[in-house]
Amino acid sequence: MSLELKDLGITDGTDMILEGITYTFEPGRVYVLMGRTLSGKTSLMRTIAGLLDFTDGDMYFNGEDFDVLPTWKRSTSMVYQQFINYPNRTVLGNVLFPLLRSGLSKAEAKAKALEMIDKVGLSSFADRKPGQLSGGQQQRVAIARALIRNSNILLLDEPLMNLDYKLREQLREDFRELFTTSKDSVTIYATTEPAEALLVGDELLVMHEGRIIQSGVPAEVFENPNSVTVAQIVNEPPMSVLTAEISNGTFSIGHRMKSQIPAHLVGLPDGDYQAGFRASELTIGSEGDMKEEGEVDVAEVAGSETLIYLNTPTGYTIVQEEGIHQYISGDKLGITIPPERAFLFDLSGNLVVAPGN
Amino acid sequence: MRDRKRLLTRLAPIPLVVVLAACSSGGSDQGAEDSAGGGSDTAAAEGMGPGPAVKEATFDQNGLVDYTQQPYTPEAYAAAAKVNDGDDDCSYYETSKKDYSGQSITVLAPPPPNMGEPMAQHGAMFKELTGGDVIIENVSVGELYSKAQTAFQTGVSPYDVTVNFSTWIGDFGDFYYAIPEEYTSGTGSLATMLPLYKEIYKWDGETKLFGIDGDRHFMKYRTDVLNDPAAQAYFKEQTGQDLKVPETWTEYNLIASTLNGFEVASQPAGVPLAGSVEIMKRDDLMWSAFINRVAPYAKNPNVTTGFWFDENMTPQVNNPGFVRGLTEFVEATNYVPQGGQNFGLSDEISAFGSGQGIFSYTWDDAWSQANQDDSPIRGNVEAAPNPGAEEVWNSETQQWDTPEGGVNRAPYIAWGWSSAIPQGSENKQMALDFLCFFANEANYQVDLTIGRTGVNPVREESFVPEFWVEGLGWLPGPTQTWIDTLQEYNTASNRVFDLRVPGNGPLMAALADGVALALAGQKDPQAALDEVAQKWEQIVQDIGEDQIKEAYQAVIDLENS
Amino acid sequence: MGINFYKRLFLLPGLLLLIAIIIFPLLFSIRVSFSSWNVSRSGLDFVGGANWARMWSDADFWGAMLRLLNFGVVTTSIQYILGFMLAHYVWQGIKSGRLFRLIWLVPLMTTPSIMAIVWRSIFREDIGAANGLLKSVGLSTIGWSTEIVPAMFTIYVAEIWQWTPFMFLFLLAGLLILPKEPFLAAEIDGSSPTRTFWRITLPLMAPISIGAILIRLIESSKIFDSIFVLTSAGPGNATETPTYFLWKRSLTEFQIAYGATLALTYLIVMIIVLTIVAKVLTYISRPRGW
Amino acid sequence: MSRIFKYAFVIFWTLFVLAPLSWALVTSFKTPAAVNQGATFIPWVQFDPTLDGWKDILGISGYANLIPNMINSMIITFFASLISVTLGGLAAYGLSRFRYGWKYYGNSDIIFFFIAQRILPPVVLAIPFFLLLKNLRLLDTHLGLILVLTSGLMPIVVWLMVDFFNQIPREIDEMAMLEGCNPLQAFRRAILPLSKPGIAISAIFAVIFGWNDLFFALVLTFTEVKTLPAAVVALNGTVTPFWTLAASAIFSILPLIGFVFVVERYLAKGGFSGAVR
Repeated sequence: MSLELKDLGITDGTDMILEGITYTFEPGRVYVLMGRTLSGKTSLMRTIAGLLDFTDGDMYFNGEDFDVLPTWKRSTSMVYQQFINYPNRTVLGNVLFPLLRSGLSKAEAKAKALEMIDKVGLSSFADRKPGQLSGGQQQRVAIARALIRNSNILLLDEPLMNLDYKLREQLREDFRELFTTSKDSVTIYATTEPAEALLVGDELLVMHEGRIIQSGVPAEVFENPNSVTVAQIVNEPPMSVLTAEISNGTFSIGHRMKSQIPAHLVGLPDGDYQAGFRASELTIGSEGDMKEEGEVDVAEVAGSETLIYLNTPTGYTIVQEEGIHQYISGDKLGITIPPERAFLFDLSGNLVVAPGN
Repeated sequence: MRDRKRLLTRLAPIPLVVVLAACSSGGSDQGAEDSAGGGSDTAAAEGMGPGPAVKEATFDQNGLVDYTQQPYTPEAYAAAAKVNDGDDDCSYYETSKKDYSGQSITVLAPPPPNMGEPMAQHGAMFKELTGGDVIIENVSVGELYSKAQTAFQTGVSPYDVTVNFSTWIGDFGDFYYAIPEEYTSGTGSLATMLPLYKEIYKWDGETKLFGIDGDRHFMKYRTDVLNDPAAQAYFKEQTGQDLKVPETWTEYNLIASTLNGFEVASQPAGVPLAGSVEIMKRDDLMWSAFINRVAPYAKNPNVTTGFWFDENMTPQVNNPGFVRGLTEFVEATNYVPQGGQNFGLSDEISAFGSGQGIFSYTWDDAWSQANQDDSPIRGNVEAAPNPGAEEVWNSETQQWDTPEGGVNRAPYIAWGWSSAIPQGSENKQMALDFLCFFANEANYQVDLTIGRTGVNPVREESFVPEFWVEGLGWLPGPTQTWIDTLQEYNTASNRVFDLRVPGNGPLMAALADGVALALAGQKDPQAALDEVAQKWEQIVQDIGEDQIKEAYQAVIDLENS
Repeated sequence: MGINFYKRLFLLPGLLLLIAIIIFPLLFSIRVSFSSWNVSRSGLDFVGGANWARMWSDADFWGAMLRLLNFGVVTTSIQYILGFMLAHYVWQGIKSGRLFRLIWLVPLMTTPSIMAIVWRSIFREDIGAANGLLKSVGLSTIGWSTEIVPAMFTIYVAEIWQWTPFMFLFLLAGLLILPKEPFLAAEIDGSSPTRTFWRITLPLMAPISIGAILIRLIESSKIFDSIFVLTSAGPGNATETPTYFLWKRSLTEFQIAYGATLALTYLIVMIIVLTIVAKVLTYISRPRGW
Repeated sequence: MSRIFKYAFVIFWTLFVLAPLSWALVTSFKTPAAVNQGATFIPWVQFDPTLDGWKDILGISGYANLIPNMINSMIITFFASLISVTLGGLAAYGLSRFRYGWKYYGNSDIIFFFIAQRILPPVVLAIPFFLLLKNLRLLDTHLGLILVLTSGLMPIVVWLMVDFFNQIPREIDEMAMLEGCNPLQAFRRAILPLSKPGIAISAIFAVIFGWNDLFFALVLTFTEVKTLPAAVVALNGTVTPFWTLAASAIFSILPLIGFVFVVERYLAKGGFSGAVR
């Protein structure tokens, strides 16, 4: 029951929307698509769902040409980032809708729907219309509708995107459990959140400009992004990428800060590189060998952390600081760069060495 | 660039369709294929229908015709006098011997009361007598022409009888079936029709119209105003002349302008008195009113080459006679009732009928309205021939002539209601029998007495006052003036007729357009009429000069008769 | 049966039925415009572009076309503004809204040609209601149909009375399906009603407004009944519009060929004008950073 | 302040709307003489009301009976509107959701093609339609008039409904298709229930425009299927009977008021909230 894409591509005039997608999705696993907005995640999902025609390549499901099947015969379910439900039907009516063509008797269908509503925690809202529910509840309805049919393919397009932080955390937890009910399905989950990818994904596919640029086990990809682009995508906030140089046994950043070559970089040839640092690994304060003075551009609080965006002489730098702090634009701050945590990329952006755990 | 593309794509279907149209043009002559036309000789034998079966008469010979007992009796007929059935071929008695059961004819007619009412009344009675159905399609007066013409032009013949204006004969003559001679002679119901009208109802030498009405335009004037001592004194004071029935349009204008707004005691309450009530609304028969205004200036008894065109088919509409008439017509806008510059025929009738004016000068309708029982000016209106002119243009010598006797009279024998049987009718015999019944002696008499039927005197026996005074209860004095007027028209020698040629519609529309521009002050009369003349030349060219010239010769013959 | 089948299933029945009905009249009009069919000559001969040449130099026709600038544009604009106001009021909610809504739709339900006669009975200067009212309050009367400005005014009144409800309903339809969220957001921001109207309602209504304006431009350019009955294109030819002109040429004078030529010209001109108008309106109402 | 203006305007407009109708109503109870003797407004006080105008059109006085014409109008309007709203609605949905076209000729051009059918005034289409129906032997039949009217009504429906469908989130029909509905079922089960306001307004327009079509009815029918407006206009003779026509004007809107009253309840606010946030 695998879904096989071979060199799939979509061209619209001169625009490449998808290009050279070759991948095989196996049932029972959750595939996470990561990529920036417009990287092709949604297009790929819509193509799989039959809502978008592809122009190149092939798509097979279970060995058979999938392209000949119209959307409504593909047994595909989809959850959108907007909360799409039938506004004129009740929660129960919404969840029943996909069962109407399943051949189940009315009573059976209703029992099944109520069970699913219970599972997404909406049993007391079965008679309400979507307009009377909160955003999170609406999305639960949408998820219930997607799950109830036991489709061969389950597509979730950033389902948590428009929810607030708390709900997101909560639903995220629920997902693992909910997805286990669909063992026979190929589940594809698009997100921009690394945390989500790590939590729900069995496989991670990183997309950029219509291509899959890296795939693998999420933790693996996270630790070893094969390029600056991937590193930027899978880290939230993105990595700070600074110019680096190895010469004569010294490792320098921005041609200014110098330190000894850290252990994981020993043995590399001299030359210019790029060094990437996760925001969580940069710290505020001036300690150690590599320190930098920067001017705060923006600072924002996310949960129990503070994100600080700084302009430094070396480049734009993002620092994540534990706790809640208040900075205003223009504040001067010292930051400390830990050279032993540098992801080293060559000048064309390919990974040379990752720091490892 | 993109915009231009958009525009082109939107227009794209058009060239495509042009190509398709060009391809299809080869053999397709959709409209003309079965449109009738020309040779009435062959058509005469066709489409007569099965004709009547013979049955026992159900109506007594010379029996009493009681309109209140007929199957359809609107109010007007309920009040009508009972008359004896006549001796003509289509009397109630004769008609009741015809059995048309199972057959039907369709009549195109204007709505009641004008023509529509007698059609309905006599149609219902015809059915009772013969068993044949007379189905009437009423359309508004404004639609009559296009409704009939659409059918004729496209070769469809839904009608067995069409009621129409006799002036349309130029356009319709060829589409009509020729009425057999037996109806216009001997004991036929049209036998006593005045010769003048017999001629009008002919086209190309054949009687094409079943004449049920005879019309002319004549002047109606308010005696209560003209005889009012205060008005007379005021008029004398203002003009130095005596107030009398106007002989010329100049006098008419002088009286109308001087007494415009004058208050006379007999004036209906709350109704202001204007000088003259005229038809001035552009597309509402105004051209017909206008003809009266120019006739005496432009119809010269010494000119035999035509009123509308000269022998070279040069339009005469912009000659000084016409311009003079138009100039005075334009002056008249100053003393018509409020809004009178936009009066159509309907407005003219109701406005004069309700006492809004001293004068009016077109059809009989306003006269009938003024003589109705509920008219506020009943008894205060008399009739006279339309005014004449103290000089008349001579298109041959290109100068003004002074007429003998000082006044040139040129009565306008205006078109009126008539009916005809289209060539395409499949049941001409029944149509003939119905029209003949419609116009039989009894019906004609009664219809005449009901003003709103639109049936006006056209037969010799109608021109005696007793008929009206006794039949209708009209007042003897005014009735006499009216009869005198009609008699004068019947015998006059210098008369103007409608331009009964193909293209009468466009020609008169062009005339009305020009006159309207002058009335509105957008052009001076000369310029407006010059433009009309130009358009006329174009129209004559489009329709075919020879065709028009040939038809026009018949009009000239009438004018000179 | 794939998506293409359904795609066609939606559009084609309507489109093909429409084409089937109009293809003949269109082909016929084009063909006949190259003939000399007139009142005395029915049939399809071929006279080349004679009618087209004549149309080109027909000053009366082009004069009538120019008058549309007046009748089409002015009446449509007024109807749009009034219709929008009424629709906006109903949408915001007024007391007895349903009753008003129903009453306001009544003019649309009247038959224009019959209503024109009622208007004539109102604006007839001697026995009409308008002058009657003026007189009863001691004002001087007005030459409703005999002076150019009042004559145009009466036509405007008749047209606005009849067709503003169309705008009202069309725009109300648009307002009713607007998303709620931008308005909630504006409310939260504390935006004033006027500001909300100009910055949210109006821009959101742009597509519907353009649709409504275009269709009303099309319809009001066909203005006929009120002119026919009220002024008969007068005074002079001051209120003669293309439809009136076409009607006279085609159906009273039966210049079938020339009438068809004028009609096609009118069609082409209108397509061009409407396309440009649509472009301009879209440009004016394009989303802008405020 | 704006509240005062608002209600002032609402009241002004309502009076403006009602004024000619009241005048028509008053006129319909006048005699010809009462009409011709100047403007009067108050029955019993200024003139003696009579029912003649109404008797004239209801077949009581034998002058005219508009009831059969009204039935004709109902039949024709019903079917022409039904076809227009059904096929027009489907076409509009298609145009809102799919891409059609050939080369540069795209959706917006097709939509424009629809509405372009309304550009030509009926006066110039009369003769061609007459010939068309003649060749189809449909002159003076209900079907003929229904077809011709449909060609004029469908464009309005398409024009209105495309905008309307564009406002319904596409995701709803996509979702229905994902859940096993083919596009037609998706339209019927998911979109149609949401479209009631749009359908109601289209139906109102179609019915009103169909009901009030005069010109085609005038030209394309003779005696069998005279519609109400054609029959009313045909009452206008040499002398315009203002009283009868005023009565007809009122009479002919009565069925429409009933129809609009019933249908108008579907015009509820806030169509799709809860569909998409």
